[in-house]
Amino acid sequence: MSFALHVFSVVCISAGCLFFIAGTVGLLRFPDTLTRLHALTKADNLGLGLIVIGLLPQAGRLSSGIKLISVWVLVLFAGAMVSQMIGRIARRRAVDR
Amino acid sequence: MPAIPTPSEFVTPGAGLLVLALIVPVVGILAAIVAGRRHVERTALATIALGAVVMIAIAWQMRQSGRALVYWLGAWAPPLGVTLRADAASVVMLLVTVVVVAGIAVYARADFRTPDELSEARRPYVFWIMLLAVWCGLNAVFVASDLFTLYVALELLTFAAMPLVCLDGRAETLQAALRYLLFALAGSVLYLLGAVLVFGAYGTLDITQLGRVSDAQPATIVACVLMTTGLLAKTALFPLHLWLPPAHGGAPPAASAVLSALVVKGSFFIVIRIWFDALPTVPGYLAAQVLAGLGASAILFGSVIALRQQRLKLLIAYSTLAQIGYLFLMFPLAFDADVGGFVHGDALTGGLLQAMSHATAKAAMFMAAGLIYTTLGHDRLGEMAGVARLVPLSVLAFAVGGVALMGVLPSGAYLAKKLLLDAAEGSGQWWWAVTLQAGGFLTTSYVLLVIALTLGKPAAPLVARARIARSQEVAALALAICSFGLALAALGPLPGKLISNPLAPGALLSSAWLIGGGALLALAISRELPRLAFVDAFVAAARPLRRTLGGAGEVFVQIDQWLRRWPIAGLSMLALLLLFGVSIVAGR
Amino acid sequence: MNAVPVLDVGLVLLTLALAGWIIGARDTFAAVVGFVAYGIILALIWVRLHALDIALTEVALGSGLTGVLFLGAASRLRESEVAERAFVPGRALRVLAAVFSAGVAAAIAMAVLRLPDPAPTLAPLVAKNLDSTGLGNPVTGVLMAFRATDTLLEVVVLLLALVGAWSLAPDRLWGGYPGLRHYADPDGVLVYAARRLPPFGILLGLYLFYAGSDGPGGEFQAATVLAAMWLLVMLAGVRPAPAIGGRPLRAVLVVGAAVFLAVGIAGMFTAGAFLAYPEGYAKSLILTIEVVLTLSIAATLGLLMAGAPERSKDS
Amino acid sequence: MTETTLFGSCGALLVGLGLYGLIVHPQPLRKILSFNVLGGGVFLLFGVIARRGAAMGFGGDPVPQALVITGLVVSFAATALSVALLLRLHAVAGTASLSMPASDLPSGGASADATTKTPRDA
Repeated sequence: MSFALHVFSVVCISAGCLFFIAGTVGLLRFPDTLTRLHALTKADNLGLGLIVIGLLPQAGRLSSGIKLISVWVLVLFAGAMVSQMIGRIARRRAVDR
Repeated sequence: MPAIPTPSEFVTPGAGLLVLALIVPVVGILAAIVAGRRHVERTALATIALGAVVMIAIAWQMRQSGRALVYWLGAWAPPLGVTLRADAASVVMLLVTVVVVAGIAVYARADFRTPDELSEARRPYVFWIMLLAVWCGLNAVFVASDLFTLYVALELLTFAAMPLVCLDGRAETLQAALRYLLFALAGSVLYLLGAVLVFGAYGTLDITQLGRVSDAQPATIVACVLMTTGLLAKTALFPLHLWLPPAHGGAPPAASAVLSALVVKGSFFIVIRIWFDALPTVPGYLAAQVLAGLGASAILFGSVIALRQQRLKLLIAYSTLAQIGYLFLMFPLAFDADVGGFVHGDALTGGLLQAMSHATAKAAMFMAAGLIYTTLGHDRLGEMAGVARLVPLSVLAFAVGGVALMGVLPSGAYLAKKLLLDAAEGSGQWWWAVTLQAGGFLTTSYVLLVIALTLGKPAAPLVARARIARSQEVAALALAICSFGLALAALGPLPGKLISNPLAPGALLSSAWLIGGGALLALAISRELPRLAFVDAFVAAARPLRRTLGGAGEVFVQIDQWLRRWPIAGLSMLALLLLFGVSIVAGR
Repeated sequence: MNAVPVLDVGLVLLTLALAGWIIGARDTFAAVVGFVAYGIILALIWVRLHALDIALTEVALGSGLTGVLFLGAASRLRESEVAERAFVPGRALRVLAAVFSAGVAAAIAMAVLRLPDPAPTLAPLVAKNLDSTGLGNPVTGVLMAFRATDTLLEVVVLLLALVGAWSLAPDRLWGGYPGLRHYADPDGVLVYAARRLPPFGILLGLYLFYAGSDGPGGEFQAATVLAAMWLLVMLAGVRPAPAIGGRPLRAVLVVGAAVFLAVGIAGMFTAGAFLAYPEGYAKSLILTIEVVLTLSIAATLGLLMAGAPERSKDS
Repeated sequence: MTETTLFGSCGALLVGLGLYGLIVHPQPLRKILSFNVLGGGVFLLFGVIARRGAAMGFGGDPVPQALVITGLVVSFAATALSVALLLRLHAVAGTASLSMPASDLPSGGASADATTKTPRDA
């Protein structure tokens, strides 16, 4: 059982890391603000989410698990908000130009 | 594991008064922030009055017990807790500070009154709170015996001083304030780094404990260098003075008095604490020569540039630069080769006396300059003729303060000079004796210049542009007179050989010699000259001399401007760090 | 070399690279973004150094609030930046500065590496005396008991910094509203966040405070989170920054220091020394001080972020 | 190489970088940023010294750790005050430069007017 949980963690965290790498590459390589945002949010939402899911079996205590999930939820919230704001500014600049 | 030093001193009776010295101003600050409106001034004055009582009680307690007062805050013994400790040096500084603060407060009442049509005004609110804060920071510096608490006190002092610099909100003073703030912050970070290295080496920050265990090892040498240089940047010792002239010359007069007379003494006092008490055997003879060498350059540059000024307040600001240099001359004289370190003695007493005399005298001079400014509507030295007749008390206050700085009998500065000269002779360091004498002439020159300028005959009759309050003149004069008596009173009974009859032929002759030499220097170097008959005769006779020396003075002005550029001052700070490091290592 | 130092080496290289970026970047805005990252990486180093309390402070205050401060300043100063670059010192000066800085850094590194071994430490003394305070977190013990004086003075320093910032207002705006400029669209996402996020933020702040007596956390970290929430509300224009003339506001600012001072003075009579706590009451007194201190510090930090008054009190 | 060697050297290097930036950057905001880099280095050295003193089940000596927290708060206050001052200078003078001679500032120069009761506002 515990072996299966370990495997689950490793798989999830590795997948999460992959999303982070992809997101970072996208951030560096994509041509404009909106596409870069697109890459970044994948890292934030999916990458972090997978890592949190992978860590949950290792958390040990319920309170730690709740904290992990809160971290993800807060990052989701902040990420969504900031991306929206950056996107708006990018669009306004595009219109101005 | 190295043993943790055990406390060497225990709480002494009556030391609770030191807590009061610390918290009375804090209570005042908190009350003033909330009360606001017209209550700020009243709160500040009441707090200062209460503080004066506390300081007198501390001095009395000290005289009763005859030894240092020690208090463990929270009853935690060092090294875990913080100790308050007041020795003779702390007590006299506490006393002089409260006197100067009180004098400035009386003076400032007229300048910082809340206008009738407003419920609360910015300038009074900020000034009174920051006056209390400067006082609070200084008290903390004088009584805290812990390197980190001293850091917090230093920052408190910086944050309190900065708004005073730019109280009138002009671009020029805002720029001066920003220069001051950034440079002072860099200085405190260096100090903090030194303090943590000391902690890493000994596991304590308590100054008394450090004094017993500290030795010269790599960490302490680097720490000493960092702390000293950081503090010099905050004290504005030449060549780290980039912020001093604009900040002290541009602030409102009461604020200039606070900055010049008091604020720079805080970091100076911590340098003493480190060299004499915390790490006495670390810096060594050679580093002390370097330090005093900087002091000597400060005297030369500050005085010569003061003579080349066209505005009174800037002249006084440059005089502060020179006087700060004077304070550092005592370091090599206090070095005891037998002990291998710096010891409390006549040289240190001399240095502290100088600091005290400067505090009262410089406050009085800035206050007098402020009164002259208010009366004339400007402070241009070239148009000072006749001022002595217009505001005689103010000019008298300036003159008395200036004469006290010159070191004429029986001022504190005279005694300081005498103590230092004896120490220089005793230790065979004749070059510092020469510097001390030369410094006396230079100080005399710019003081005489201002007095002579105000005595001249005006081209057109002078009219007062504004009336000044009599209380302001009295406050300035009282502080100036204090620079004669206060230091003596604070020190208690002095050895009889130090005081001689000021009217005895020998003493008169030496005063005359000083004044004559100073006058000659002023005539030769100064930019503005008084409109007096003998002056015109001298100028006609000695034109080439004036051209040469005046030109040399302009070169000093140019060098000063170059040194006060930010990158150059920053480089000087780094160069000083390296220079002190090399001189400590080479000195052993 | 095992796996752990590889992580450490990576963190150090990243920190140095970011520091180089902050110093070297041409654009100030880019440097500021680098600074925020610098603070976060430093916080990870604090975790590696077993200093979780500092990690929390660093990330909230050192990186978070300071970062916001820099972002705001960078955007306001943008137009004059180009002109100021003209004053860049010449090459010789720069080389000299680099050489000297390197010399100073080398001397410091040498001093740190040659500190005595074994290192002196006050940990045993803290451990011995922590019980008498009733606290479980040794750092809180140092801040609130052993070296409480420093903390008290520090709170006064914060207050003075705030009055100093206020003092920069023009005379006619004294008593007016701080100059946070907000462009928030009333239906925009920022306003939405400013309405939804604060309850969670306040909960988090309270948690940090509650945890701080026994685990990592404490009044400074909690106050920073609370201040950040307030800042969000002010920035979004949901509740504008208050006018600085109000007495209730000023009372909130000083109440923390005042209670701290009062307990300290009471200690002179009940426990024999200023800032000593009577036996058995230490923990409850410390908690009382911390509650009001958190409130005062949060208010002070929030107003420090808001800056000097820029609109008159009548507007 | 031990942990303290690594982080200690890092702290010293950060101090060097901060000092360099503080001296050569012409823009005050960059100086303040450099000051914060410098502060980060100093605090890191605190952390190293605290870590060296780990004992009694504590991961580091709590005293220097507590000092860092105090230091961070003071450093934040310093930064906030300098930024406020900088913004005000910029609002009054149109430039925030420290290198510009005072006589070239809009309201500076010879018209120094230190004792007026109501200074002009920008």
